[in-house]
Amino acid sequence: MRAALSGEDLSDLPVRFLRKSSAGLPEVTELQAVKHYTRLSRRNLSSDTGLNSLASCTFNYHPGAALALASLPEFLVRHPEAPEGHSQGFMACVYDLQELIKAVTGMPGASLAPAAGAQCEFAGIAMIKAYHDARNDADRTEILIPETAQAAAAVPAEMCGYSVRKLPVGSEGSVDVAILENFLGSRTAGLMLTNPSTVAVFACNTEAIAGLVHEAGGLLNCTGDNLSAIAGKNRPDDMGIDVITLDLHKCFCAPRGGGGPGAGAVAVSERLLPYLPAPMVDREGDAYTWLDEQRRPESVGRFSAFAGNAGILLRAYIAALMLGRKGMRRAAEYSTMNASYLRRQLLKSGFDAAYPERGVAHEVILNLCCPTGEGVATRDYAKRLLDYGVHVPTTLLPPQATECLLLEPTGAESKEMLDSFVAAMRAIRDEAETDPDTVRGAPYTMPVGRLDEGALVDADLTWKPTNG
Amino acid sequence: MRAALSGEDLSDLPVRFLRKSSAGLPEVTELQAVKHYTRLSRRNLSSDTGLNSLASCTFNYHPGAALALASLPEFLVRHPEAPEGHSQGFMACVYDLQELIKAVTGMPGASLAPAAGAQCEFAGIAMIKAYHDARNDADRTEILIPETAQAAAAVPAEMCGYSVRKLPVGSEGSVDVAILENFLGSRTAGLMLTNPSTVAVFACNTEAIAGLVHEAGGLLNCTGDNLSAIAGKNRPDDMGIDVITLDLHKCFCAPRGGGGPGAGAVAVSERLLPYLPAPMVDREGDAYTWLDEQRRPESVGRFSAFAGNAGILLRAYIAALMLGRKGMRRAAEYSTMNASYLRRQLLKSGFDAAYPERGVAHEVILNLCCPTGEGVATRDYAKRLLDYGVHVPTTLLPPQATECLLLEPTGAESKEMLDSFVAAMRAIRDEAETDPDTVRGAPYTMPVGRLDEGALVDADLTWKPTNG
Amino acid sequence: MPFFPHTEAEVREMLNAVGANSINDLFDEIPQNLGWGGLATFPAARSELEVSQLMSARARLDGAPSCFIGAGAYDHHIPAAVWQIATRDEFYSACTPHHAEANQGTLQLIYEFQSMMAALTAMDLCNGSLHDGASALVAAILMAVRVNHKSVSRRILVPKSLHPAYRRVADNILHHQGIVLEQLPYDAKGGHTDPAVLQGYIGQDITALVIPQPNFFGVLEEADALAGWAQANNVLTIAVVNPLALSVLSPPGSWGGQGADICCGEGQPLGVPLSSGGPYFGFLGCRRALLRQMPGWIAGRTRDRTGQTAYSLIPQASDQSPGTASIFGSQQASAVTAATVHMALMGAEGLAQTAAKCHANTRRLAEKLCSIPGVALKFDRPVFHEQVLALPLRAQGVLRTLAAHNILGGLDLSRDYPELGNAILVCATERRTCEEIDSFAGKLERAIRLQAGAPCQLQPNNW
Amino acid sequence: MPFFPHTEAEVREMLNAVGANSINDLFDEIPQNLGWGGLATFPAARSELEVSQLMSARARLDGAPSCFIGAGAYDHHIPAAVWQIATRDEFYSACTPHHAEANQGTLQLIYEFQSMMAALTAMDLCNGSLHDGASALVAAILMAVRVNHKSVSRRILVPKSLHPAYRRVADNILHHQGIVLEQLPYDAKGGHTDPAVLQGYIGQDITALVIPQPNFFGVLEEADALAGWAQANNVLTIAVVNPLALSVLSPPGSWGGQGADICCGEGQPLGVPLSSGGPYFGFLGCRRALLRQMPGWIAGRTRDRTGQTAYSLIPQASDQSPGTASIFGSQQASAVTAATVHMALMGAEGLAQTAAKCHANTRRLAEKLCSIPGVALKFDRPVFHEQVLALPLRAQGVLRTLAAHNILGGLDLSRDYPELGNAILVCATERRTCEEIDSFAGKLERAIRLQAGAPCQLQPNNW
Ligand SMILES: Cc1ncc(COP(=O)(O)O)c(C=O)c1O
Ligand SMILES: Cc1ncc(COP(=O)(O)O)c(C=O)c1O
Repeated sequence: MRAALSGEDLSDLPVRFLRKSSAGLPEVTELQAVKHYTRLSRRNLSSDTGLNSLASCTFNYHPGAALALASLPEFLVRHPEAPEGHSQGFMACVYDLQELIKAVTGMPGASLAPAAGAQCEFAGIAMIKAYHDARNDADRTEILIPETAQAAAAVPAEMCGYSVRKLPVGSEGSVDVAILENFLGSRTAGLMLTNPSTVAVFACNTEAIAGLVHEAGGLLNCTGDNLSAIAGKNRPDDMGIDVITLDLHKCFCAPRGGGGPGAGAVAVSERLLPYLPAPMVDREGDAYTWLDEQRRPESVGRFSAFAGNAGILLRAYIAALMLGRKGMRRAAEYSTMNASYLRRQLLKSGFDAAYPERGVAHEVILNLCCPTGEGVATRDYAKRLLDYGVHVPTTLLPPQATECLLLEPTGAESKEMLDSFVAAMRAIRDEAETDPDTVRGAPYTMPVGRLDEGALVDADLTWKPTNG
Repeated sequence: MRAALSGEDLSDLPVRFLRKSSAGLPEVTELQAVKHYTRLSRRNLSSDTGLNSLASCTFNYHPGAALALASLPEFLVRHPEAPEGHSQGFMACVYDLQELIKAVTGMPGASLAPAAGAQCEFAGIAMIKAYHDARNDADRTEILIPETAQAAAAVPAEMCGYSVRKLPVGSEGSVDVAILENFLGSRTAGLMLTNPSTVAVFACNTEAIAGLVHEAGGLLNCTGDNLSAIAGKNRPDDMGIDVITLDLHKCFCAPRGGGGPGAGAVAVSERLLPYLPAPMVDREGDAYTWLDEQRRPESVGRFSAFAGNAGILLRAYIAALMLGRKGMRRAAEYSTMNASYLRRQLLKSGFDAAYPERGVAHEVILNLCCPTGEGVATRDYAKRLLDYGVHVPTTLLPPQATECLLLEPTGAESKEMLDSFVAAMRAIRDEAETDPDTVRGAPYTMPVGRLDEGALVDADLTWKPTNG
Repeated sequence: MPFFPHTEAEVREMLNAVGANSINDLFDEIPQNLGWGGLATFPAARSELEVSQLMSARARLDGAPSCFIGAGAYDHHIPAAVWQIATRDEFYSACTPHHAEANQGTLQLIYEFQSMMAALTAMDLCNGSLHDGASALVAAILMAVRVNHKSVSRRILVPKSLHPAYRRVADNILHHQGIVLEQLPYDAKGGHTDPAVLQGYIGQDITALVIPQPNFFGVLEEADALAGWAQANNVLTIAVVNPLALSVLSPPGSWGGQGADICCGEGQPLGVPLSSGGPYFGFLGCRRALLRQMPGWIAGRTRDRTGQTAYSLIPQASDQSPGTASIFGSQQASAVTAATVHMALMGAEGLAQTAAKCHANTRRLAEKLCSIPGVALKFDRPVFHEQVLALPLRAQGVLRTLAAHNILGGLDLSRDYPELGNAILVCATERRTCEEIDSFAGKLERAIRLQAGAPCQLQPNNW
Repeated sequence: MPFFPHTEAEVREMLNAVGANSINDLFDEIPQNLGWGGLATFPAARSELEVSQLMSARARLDGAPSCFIGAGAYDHHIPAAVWQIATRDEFYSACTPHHAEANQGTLQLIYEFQSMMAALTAMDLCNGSLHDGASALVAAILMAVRVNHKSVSRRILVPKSLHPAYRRVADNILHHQGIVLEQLPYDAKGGHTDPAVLQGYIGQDITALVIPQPNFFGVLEEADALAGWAQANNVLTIAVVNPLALSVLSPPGSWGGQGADICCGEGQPLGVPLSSGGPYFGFLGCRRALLRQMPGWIAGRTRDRTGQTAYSLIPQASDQSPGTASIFGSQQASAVTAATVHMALMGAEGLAQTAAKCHANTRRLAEKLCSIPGVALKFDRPVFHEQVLALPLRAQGVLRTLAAHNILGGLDLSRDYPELGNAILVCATERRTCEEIDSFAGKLERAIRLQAGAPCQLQPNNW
């Protein structure tokens, strides 16, 4: 090892600290590596190339400018510990984005410190806890969560030491005030709401809910992942919400990136302001300063070593500026219109959608519990849809509706694309009736065929390089 | 039209100068455009993705750094008419590259003004003409060109008003001194040589040729497109050459770009120095200055409005620095070794290569005039090779050898890749014998099948936009 | 060695196979006396990091001044998506499309380019195979010489208001072939080519008339009148146009009734960065009747043997004729890729908005500058997004002062047009902000005041 | 409206289809009193050009100072090809790989990442699903709590020499669950965690011991001895490592005989730009026996129904347990893509060369700085590419002076380690040139001389 290194650069280090043999990574030319990974990339069918995605999240189109401008050399080389004097440009963007979050939510304070949705939700509960703790209201040990929420929604509450109580929902998928009243009490620390809900329904009675929760001494936490469905139509603040968490990678156009990185924002009501996670950016006159734990001693603190997914915040800020007021409103309007239209066309074609009597938010739950073809499951529809050029998640959400597709067309999708999706669904239903094996064997046009699920247990997880 | 424009920005222009109706381009969102062109790109099988290319030119691998660094914002926004005070960085690169060209060729002067090969060759002849003109040697009206040269080689001579005389070549594809002597005389303005020749043979007798040409009062122009085959092994200057033209996009790793842009360099002997094309860069002390037509009144002038393909010059410079002395030599060594090995393996497999008794330069001419399969032509081999993952040109070069493949593996190709090419050739020959229709109908794995050549005459050349 | 994949064992194996002992054996046909050390003065390899450091330092040297120079190369905004696509490996590393089957992406893109350019220029066909605008003009003139069978003179009328570098390039290349470029004067007051000057050529054998629109001064030529004269006199019309300007200006295909015969120009304003002057691309268009004589790549929509739509290059009659773009290596394909994506992203409306914005910006600039004592418009006719201004002092000194303030305040015209006196050519594209324009005006005012004032203060009273 | 494709006619048609008169009808479930004007203070849209101008100006404000800060985020060179590939649309816009069949590229890449990280860390498995190094430590501790069935205490020994932000993050998240982080002191002379301090814990119920290598001070811990102690005392070992350093340092998989049980760290040094602190990615590795408890994505090489090789995510037991990375949205996949390409391009040798270059650069820097009177190494033990220096003056003022010269001269340790006095943590990666190092030394010397000297000159003689 040491001999290979020019100039014995490590000669001051005792041998016991050094590696005994080389790590055995591939040793290839740039051309070979570039060829290999370019080929791999082509075995992905991304939203811009092979497939249209009707996935379960409102990711708008990620504009090329957001990538280009967040990658300006000065932004890329800015060290997270750079002094404020060398950070005013970056900090101005974070500050402005905090202000935009406040403008969208109407809340009086916002922090962009959480790295993404999961940290936001943790931060939300942690702030609720901090609030009760500060008031020495220690008996509040319970967080209420509607049963329509994702399974993972309970995690942050549990991580904050709360016990989780599931709240049954009314017939239309919304929280029922009458039921809620029976669950509230002196042990209630808070209620977690998703609005529009994960079953794509707007909680019309949020104000009433907020009133009841507050009356019982609890706080209302709202997951605003789906905020882009109502942006400009409604301000969470007006509904009496105490914490709202946003996935910026959804409503602010971050790239999907094969699953991330995302970025998060939490916005809070007056009473939770002191607890917002650190760091935040403040403005004093013309200068931006960091609000860190030292300056905000009541803060629930930081959740990442530095300042969250800073580069994604820049992208979100850029996209938000380009969208502007009208664009933000359009994103809500057109995603809602697209979802309404899609549901309408599916119903017209004889498919079954959840809560057909309710208005549609930004997404559609397509119920496939009783598919017509013999032994054709929702999963088979989803796989067959790949052959028709559409990428949909299957039955991951919501947990209790196992045979359904959650469709979330963003405002960026055209009518043409929605029509062709409906046509594909009809065609697959026909296939399922006449030739179910075709559907059950799909896909056929992808780089590989349907995975052998039985083989997964034997999968190997690393190669051992021959030269290692 | 005018109404559509915000703020009546064009209101000062009389209507007769304005367009009557909009130009009728597509009007789409960024997402739609990006989707469309990303999809189109995937219908190309580039060297880094779908296909290995054994094309007729020594393009080395284009390093990612060359793109990134030539695209530094300051380089991208530098106006070609920026004053020298705002151009020292760019000019330093051009100057250094001129010096590198001199180092590779050994010639005392070089200009990077020509935009690519064709302009280089024109510049070469124009300089020869300028030289004779300056000496009032007006009777020299003839340029000699070996018959093995590309058809297009005559074009620059004709464009300079010369008549072109074809020089028969010896049995080994090289200029034969005995024949040459009979063609030289008081009408000889110059001889155009390609060395290594387009039939991939090194002209061992270049020195002797130069002597004869000079004796007759003519000058020797050498096309050095294939210079990378001998870089470090031989300096054109030592052979008595007066002009050597280089395609920088070949030996200096410019990207292929689907056919360009390229970049050119001409290097000359002492006697042609005054005539080098403009602009060039000079260094005075620490400062770089432009050598334009005003400062070089004998120059053959400029061939592009500004300074040639400047951005490609930067890429070439970057690649040259990264290659370095050893890398330049390696490029020659390994491309020659690859070509020798490839020819050897093809001969061993029973294929026929041109001039088998001669040493191989950087390329191999694979003779397929008597293919074994019935009615299977070279073109069919080339098309079938696409299915085997190889992109080769067909019979374009050299003109007299119509049933041949010109193979030019760069030094960047691995032995593995050459072996698999030979294996593919053998497989196709087997197919040609047992199932010629398969070969004649190829390719089968490309985005479209074999083109219908009969249909070409009816091809339409533009769409008419419906909103136009 | 990041470039070469060969292991030592492979090198040995390959040399064995060809019967060589060493790599040098492969070069044994090169006479020994020619020496083997040709790269002695070539520097040793540097790492990517080292080269990055060098190039970044050099880029910083050039800075990013506030640029008010146009003169044939324009500092337009390019949507980020344009080069993100054009540098996708599938385009950026694509082979020359020898095989249509394996290059459908590039070929369809060229077809789309032709279609969009035809729409912009209103010509029947327009391709993008030339190195730059000047090369395109050369190709256009050669094409005119080939196709104007009514003319044997090879005389081309070229307005002096055409870009001087274009005139120089055309002359450098064409004079050997006996092609004569005859200069048409420009009107001293209007800066345009007065159609009346053509009266003198009636009845003469003229091969073609070149019409720049806008011309080098930014001034709009009376294109209809000039083209009309040519059409009436068996003279071919060659339009030299700015493609961005065509989003708002009358296109050559409709000039003078019949339209121009040939059109050409610089493609740079369509999504290609300034980049010190290249790589750009020249475009060339013509009427249907001349189509067989168009040099360069032309892609067509055709079909494969199964009848599926496919794109292909169309073999051209002109492929091997002198002066046409060679099919080899010298295409500016990457730039054409960018231009195609650029046009698709912008749409006709986006281009027209940009054009209008540049025009308004330049007008604002000219107004500001002309409010400075001694500065005035040189020409009184309509311009498009570029203006010649008269200064009260030598342009060179003024521009140098501005450059010291990081402002490139226009092009000094004294070299190419000494008769214009202290004149500069300025342009403010849509990228120039109001602050930049104000700062330019402020600095110019000061420069003129100080420099003009200086000699006065030294004047002795007793003179 | 560059974002939305709908024509007015389509909007009408779609609204008709759903039986709405206007778009507002679609929102009629939102109570009227909640108002419709929530975006009143949201600014109007700006064009791409305008946003470019704003962002470029802001980027310029931050400049590109000469950075000698490390402290968990390192300014390494990233080969240009890395992000050229990672931003290819197929990776950059790829969906969450719900369907393995349509996401083979991402999945194979994750498999390769796991393989290369396993090679670097010598752990059986290592994935990259956490937000950053601090999150990875949190996940590692939670995993240790889950898997150490011999311990019920939830006590974790954490050296004070671990990155202070990591300690803070871990505490912020874990204290609610009764997990106690007990601080181990560092040796005042060596800056390391003396294995002797562990003697006091023998026989106690300790869940895990965290071992940073190198530690926050750059000092190398006696990892073998620390891990050996843990292995002998039923304590799980959690290694916190710098992956670039592992190209030359002994990997956690071989510490103390059995190797560490869990390893985690910050992936940023592997091709991820500093970018103000994120997005980075945290990695997490473990021994085979603990594999079922690893949170986050794990890709496996398996087969499709026809027997062809295919890649897939492997469902994990831990997927829904508290504190594990959610499968949704929160992956740092792009950064992992870049890291994978980075490792493949660099190879083990390239990484080791970079590591050695950084180390040598930092040594050179430390030598230069320590030749300034009053500046000295704070710790006497071996370090890797990072050093704590004692200054003769308050660090804050010195660093401010340096920053005014565009030099970020290290991290002031007085907030997190007041006991160290005027100490700074410096690092010179391979990107810092000799000139930068010399300039740092020169400026520091001057700053100390002037600031230290100033009061002297004012001293009255008669004191
Ligand atoms: C409400 C909701 N639905 C669905 C998803 C999953 O989105 P996708 O599968 O498109 O990554 C998320 C992700 O964060 C979410 O928050
Ligand atoms: C000698 C020679 N051969 C072949 C070619 C064609 O190269 P390709 O077909 O790879 O673009 C050229 C191009 O300039 C050339 O100069």
